[in-house]
Amino acid sequence: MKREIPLIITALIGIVFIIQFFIPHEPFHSLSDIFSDWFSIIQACAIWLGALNLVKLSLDKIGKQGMIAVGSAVSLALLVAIFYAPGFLAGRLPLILFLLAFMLMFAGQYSRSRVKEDWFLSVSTVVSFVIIIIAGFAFSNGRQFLEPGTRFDYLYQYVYSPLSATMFAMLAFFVASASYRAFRARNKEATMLLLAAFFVMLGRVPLGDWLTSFMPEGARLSSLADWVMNFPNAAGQRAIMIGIALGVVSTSLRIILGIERSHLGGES
Amino acid sequence: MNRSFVRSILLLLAVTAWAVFAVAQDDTTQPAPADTLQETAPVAEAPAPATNVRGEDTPGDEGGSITVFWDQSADDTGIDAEGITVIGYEIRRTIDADNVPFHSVGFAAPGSERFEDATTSDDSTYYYVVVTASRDGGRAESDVIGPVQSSPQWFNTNRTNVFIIGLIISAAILYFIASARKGKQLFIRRIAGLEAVHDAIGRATEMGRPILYIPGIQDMDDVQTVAGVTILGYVARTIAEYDTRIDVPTSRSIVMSTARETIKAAYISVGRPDAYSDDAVHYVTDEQFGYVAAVDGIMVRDKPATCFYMGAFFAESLIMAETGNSIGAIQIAGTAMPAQLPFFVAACDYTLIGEELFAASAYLSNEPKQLGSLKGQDVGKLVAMLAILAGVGLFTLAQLTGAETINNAAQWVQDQFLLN
Amino acid sequence: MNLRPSTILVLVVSAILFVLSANSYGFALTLAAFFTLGIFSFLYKDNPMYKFCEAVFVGISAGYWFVSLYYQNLLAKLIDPLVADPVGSGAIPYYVVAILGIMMLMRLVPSIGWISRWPLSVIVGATAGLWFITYLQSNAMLQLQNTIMPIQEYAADGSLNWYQSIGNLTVMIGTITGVIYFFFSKEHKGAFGTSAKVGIWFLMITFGASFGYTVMSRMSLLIGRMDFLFGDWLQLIL
Amino acid sequence: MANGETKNFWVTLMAIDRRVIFLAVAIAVSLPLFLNISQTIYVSPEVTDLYDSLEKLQSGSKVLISFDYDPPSAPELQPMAVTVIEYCFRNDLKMILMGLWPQGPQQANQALETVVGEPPGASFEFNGKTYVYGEDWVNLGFQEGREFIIQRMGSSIAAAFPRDYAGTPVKELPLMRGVSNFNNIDYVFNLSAGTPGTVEWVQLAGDRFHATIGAANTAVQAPMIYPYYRAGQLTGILGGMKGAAEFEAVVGVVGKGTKFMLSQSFAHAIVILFIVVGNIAFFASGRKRRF
Repeated sequence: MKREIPLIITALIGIVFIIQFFIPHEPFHSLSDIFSDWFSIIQACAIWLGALNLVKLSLDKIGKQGMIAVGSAVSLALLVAIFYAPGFLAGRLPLILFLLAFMLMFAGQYSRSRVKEDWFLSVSTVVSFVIIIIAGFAFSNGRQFLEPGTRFDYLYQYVYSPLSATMFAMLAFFVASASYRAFRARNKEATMLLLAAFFVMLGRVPLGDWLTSFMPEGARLSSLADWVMNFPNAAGQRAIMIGIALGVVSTSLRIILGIERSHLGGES
Repeated sequence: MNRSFVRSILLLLAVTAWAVFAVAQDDTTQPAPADTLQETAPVAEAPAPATNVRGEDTPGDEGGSITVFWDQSADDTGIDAEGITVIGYEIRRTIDADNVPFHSVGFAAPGSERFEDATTSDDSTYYYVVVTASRDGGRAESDVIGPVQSSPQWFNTNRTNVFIIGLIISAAILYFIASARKGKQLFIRRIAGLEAVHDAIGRATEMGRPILYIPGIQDMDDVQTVAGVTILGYVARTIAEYDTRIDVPTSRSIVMSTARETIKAAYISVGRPDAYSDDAVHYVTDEQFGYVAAVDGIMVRDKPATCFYMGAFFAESLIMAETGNSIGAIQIAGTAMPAQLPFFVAACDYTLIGEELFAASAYLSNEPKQLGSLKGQDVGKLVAMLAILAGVGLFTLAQLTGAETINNAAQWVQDQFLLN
Repeated sequence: MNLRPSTILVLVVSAILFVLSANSYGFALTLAAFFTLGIFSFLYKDNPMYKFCEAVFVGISAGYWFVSLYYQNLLAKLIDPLVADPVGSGAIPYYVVAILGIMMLMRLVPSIGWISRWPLSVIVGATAGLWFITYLQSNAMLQLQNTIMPIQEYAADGSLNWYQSIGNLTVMIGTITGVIYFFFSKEHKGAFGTSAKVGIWFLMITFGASFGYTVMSRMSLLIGRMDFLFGDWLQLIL
Repeated sequence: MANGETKNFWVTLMAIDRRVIFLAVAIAVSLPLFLNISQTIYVSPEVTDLYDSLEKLQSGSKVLISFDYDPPSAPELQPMAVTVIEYCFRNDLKMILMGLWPQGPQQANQALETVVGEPPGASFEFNGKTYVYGEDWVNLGFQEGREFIIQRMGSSIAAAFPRDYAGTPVKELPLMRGVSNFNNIDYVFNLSAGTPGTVEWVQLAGDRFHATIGAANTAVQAPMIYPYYRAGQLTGILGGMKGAAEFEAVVGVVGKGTKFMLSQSFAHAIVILFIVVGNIAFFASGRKRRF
């Protein structure tokens, strides 16, 4: 049960997707359509699982004090919710059920407080999670939750966007410090890497053309950078692509035939 | 009944509740405006009609599609041409040429000579007419053709080459796996950087500091994670002998359980099951940057002597490698993500590039299935190299000599990799 | 952290409720700027403000996915069809996948977590089946087909196009030597070893080009943030 | 002694606090935002090719624009999105917007807002013409399922996206009535920051369902995408902010891409400077490779 059925499912679905490519006739076409929809839905559940796992993990860290904190935060949010939407209680019974369930979970955790450190951060994580969920489910016009002006969109634009964009932007600083400390012409290979990087970096900004403006049109840095991108880079990428493609083909084959089972959790 | 079970049930309850809630909200549906299909009266001089119109079932499909072919109108000579300018072809069809009026099923750009009508039903027959339209509003109808009927096929012959190449590669892989399983020794070349793995573990032991192992941030369905976990097995066997501490933070819960089982197996294989503890592997979070922040924290606090990065990485590669660099750890990386390789190559002491990661995992694990696949892949690469050499050589020769037969041979080689 | 839990609680809750209630544009920008600066503060050193922003980020992004997926995916693709036709034979696949989805969530319960292998194997099997074909055709076959071409290329007037011809030669040599580098059945010795060496040079140039592009990308992101801080928020840039 | 001192200088330079580097980067990037120096932008062939392929579309053609990115990549991709939307309005092309990343549809709305100057709503005036949601453009929203969504769209777009982002059934949108799958889409424009993205669009929509595809990529992704362009699987590539600036130049709008290029120049210059100084210090200090 624990191993055989998953192996059969994997093989069956994998084979349908391969056959469907060669045999256009029914039932393979409809089957692959159904499985595509399944994939989409199960993948969504897997992401839900990730989110719930995060909450669970944070709850483990929160401990006694944190439980009170989060519990009260949620209740407070609920109170404000009722205050903001007088018809809230009548129309949004399911959400309240969810919140009650949530609070019961806290109560469950309350009795087994363990790790105390970082509880403040865990509280912040859980509270943020709950806030955006409440905003999305109760205050953003249901299915129109993405329309500009909803609470959900507000949180997206002014909390989620700056946070995620800044997280990524930090990489600019790390790139600079890494180029200073790590990018050394230690040997022939590293030197070639540096030279290629050098030309591409200069060639992709107007500065490069400005520096080589004395050269004829086709020999400026931007043309050189284009040439590097289109020929040597394309060749190297192709070698990598072909290698990886063969790797993917062989792994897929092994997975479908049940030779590779590591995704089921180890060997044996 | 344990508490977590109750918790999950409550969560599910909540989920169901939402479902009901959101469905209960009614949707506002808009009335659909009527289909507008304008008929342009021919006011200007009509262009020459399309000729030699043919229609046939689109081959190699699941049915429901007819392809219409024609020869271009004599006036279709480019958009800037003198005289009448053809702006396109309108394809019109009906189910009964005599009694039911034709209606438009689509347009084709000037210069085109085929149109695929993918809105047919396999149960009825159709008649088609191709209307050439000029810029001034002139229209000319071709002869009516039909009846044509669409039907599904049992094999897409356009894809025979993909089928054969796929079959050859699969057969090679399976053959080598089978022969490796029979105990045949398969040669794999030495991979620079693998010796360093051993030295790096030794260094950590000498310094009495832990080893940090990151198996990438993707789930177990990614090939690279599989390779990363396999290499972890080898590393774990060595540290079990040396009694060095290892720390494996993971960003996926399934990777966590797989890694635990792998390390446990390694400790058992060197006869020290008692020394194994689940604490070596722990789940952090699925969130990319949350995970990196946690790993950075571990690095700064525990100061591992050696860091391994083996698996699929994204933007976090640089943050990790840069932090590892700043604490002076020996770093060995392996990934097949082309965008992240430069950072590993520059910031780590050794890097397994692309497929080397898979080869290293085969080499170290010595598993027949991995060694055999690698051999099978090499067959694929050999075919690729020979095809390039033969094709390019023949094409170049054909151009130099102008010989038609050589050119045809080169074309044949190239066509084997064509997609339809 | 010396603050009392209750103090922090009040702060956090009021701040977030404020977010929910306030819709004023200026306040919103300041809020966004607060989170931007909070993250950047890490560059100086690790600090509580950064940790707070980080924790909020983790929670918000998990919640964001949670809500989006519910409306756009689970509701539209699973619940709607089931509500529309709960008893017809067309509903069977939806019931099956509903069960599979619940099985996935069962991983939250360690004792019966193994059941999640069923839906997982749907994911793994579908990916394996689709990738087998797509990688074979798009990454291997089509790339080969396009490497196979005459080396010399002529311009319209019949003269040799050096730029393109040298490029074609480079692509051919680079692809073949690169593939040789990834060939594992033969020791890198002699002519084969030399080819592999040339292959690694091509790979290094490729990585260099990637690096150059990555720098460009990362810097763009920073420019975007700076533009936000100085332009949108402080209104210093006209 | 003198020798020892020089060595010390280089060693100190090598061990410089990285916060100094951070500060230098921050200044190099921010300062040009306040300057107004015009730079000539050279348009590379891959951008010209993409523009030419768009020019071939007749008015009324249906363009599918997939927003496969999130706010972190917006500085690079948002200017391209804005330009392509403006291009479609100018040339009377119908737009079908969607996202394989959850944040995509919202980025699409923001781009529309930038072009129109106000939240687009159900209809709006632009250049003296009225555009109506559902007839001139639709936003299909986001679907989870990575490349399987594209695969599904190959047989039925309405099955892959049962409802648009506002919950209206897709079948009720006039624009979508004649659109069953990629056969009815004249052009696919993909804005991509990773996976799923251009690779998946090429592999499935392009190679399997024969859609014409143009790609806009972050600079990180672009080098991986070039082989597809070389092989003719893509009509063209816009790579990173430079690509955005070039695209703005050929289409003839002045947007953020062009504006940010000066900062980009400065930023590249300072990174190159760091590499050069770092290497000089490395060799001058006589440090050996550390293993």
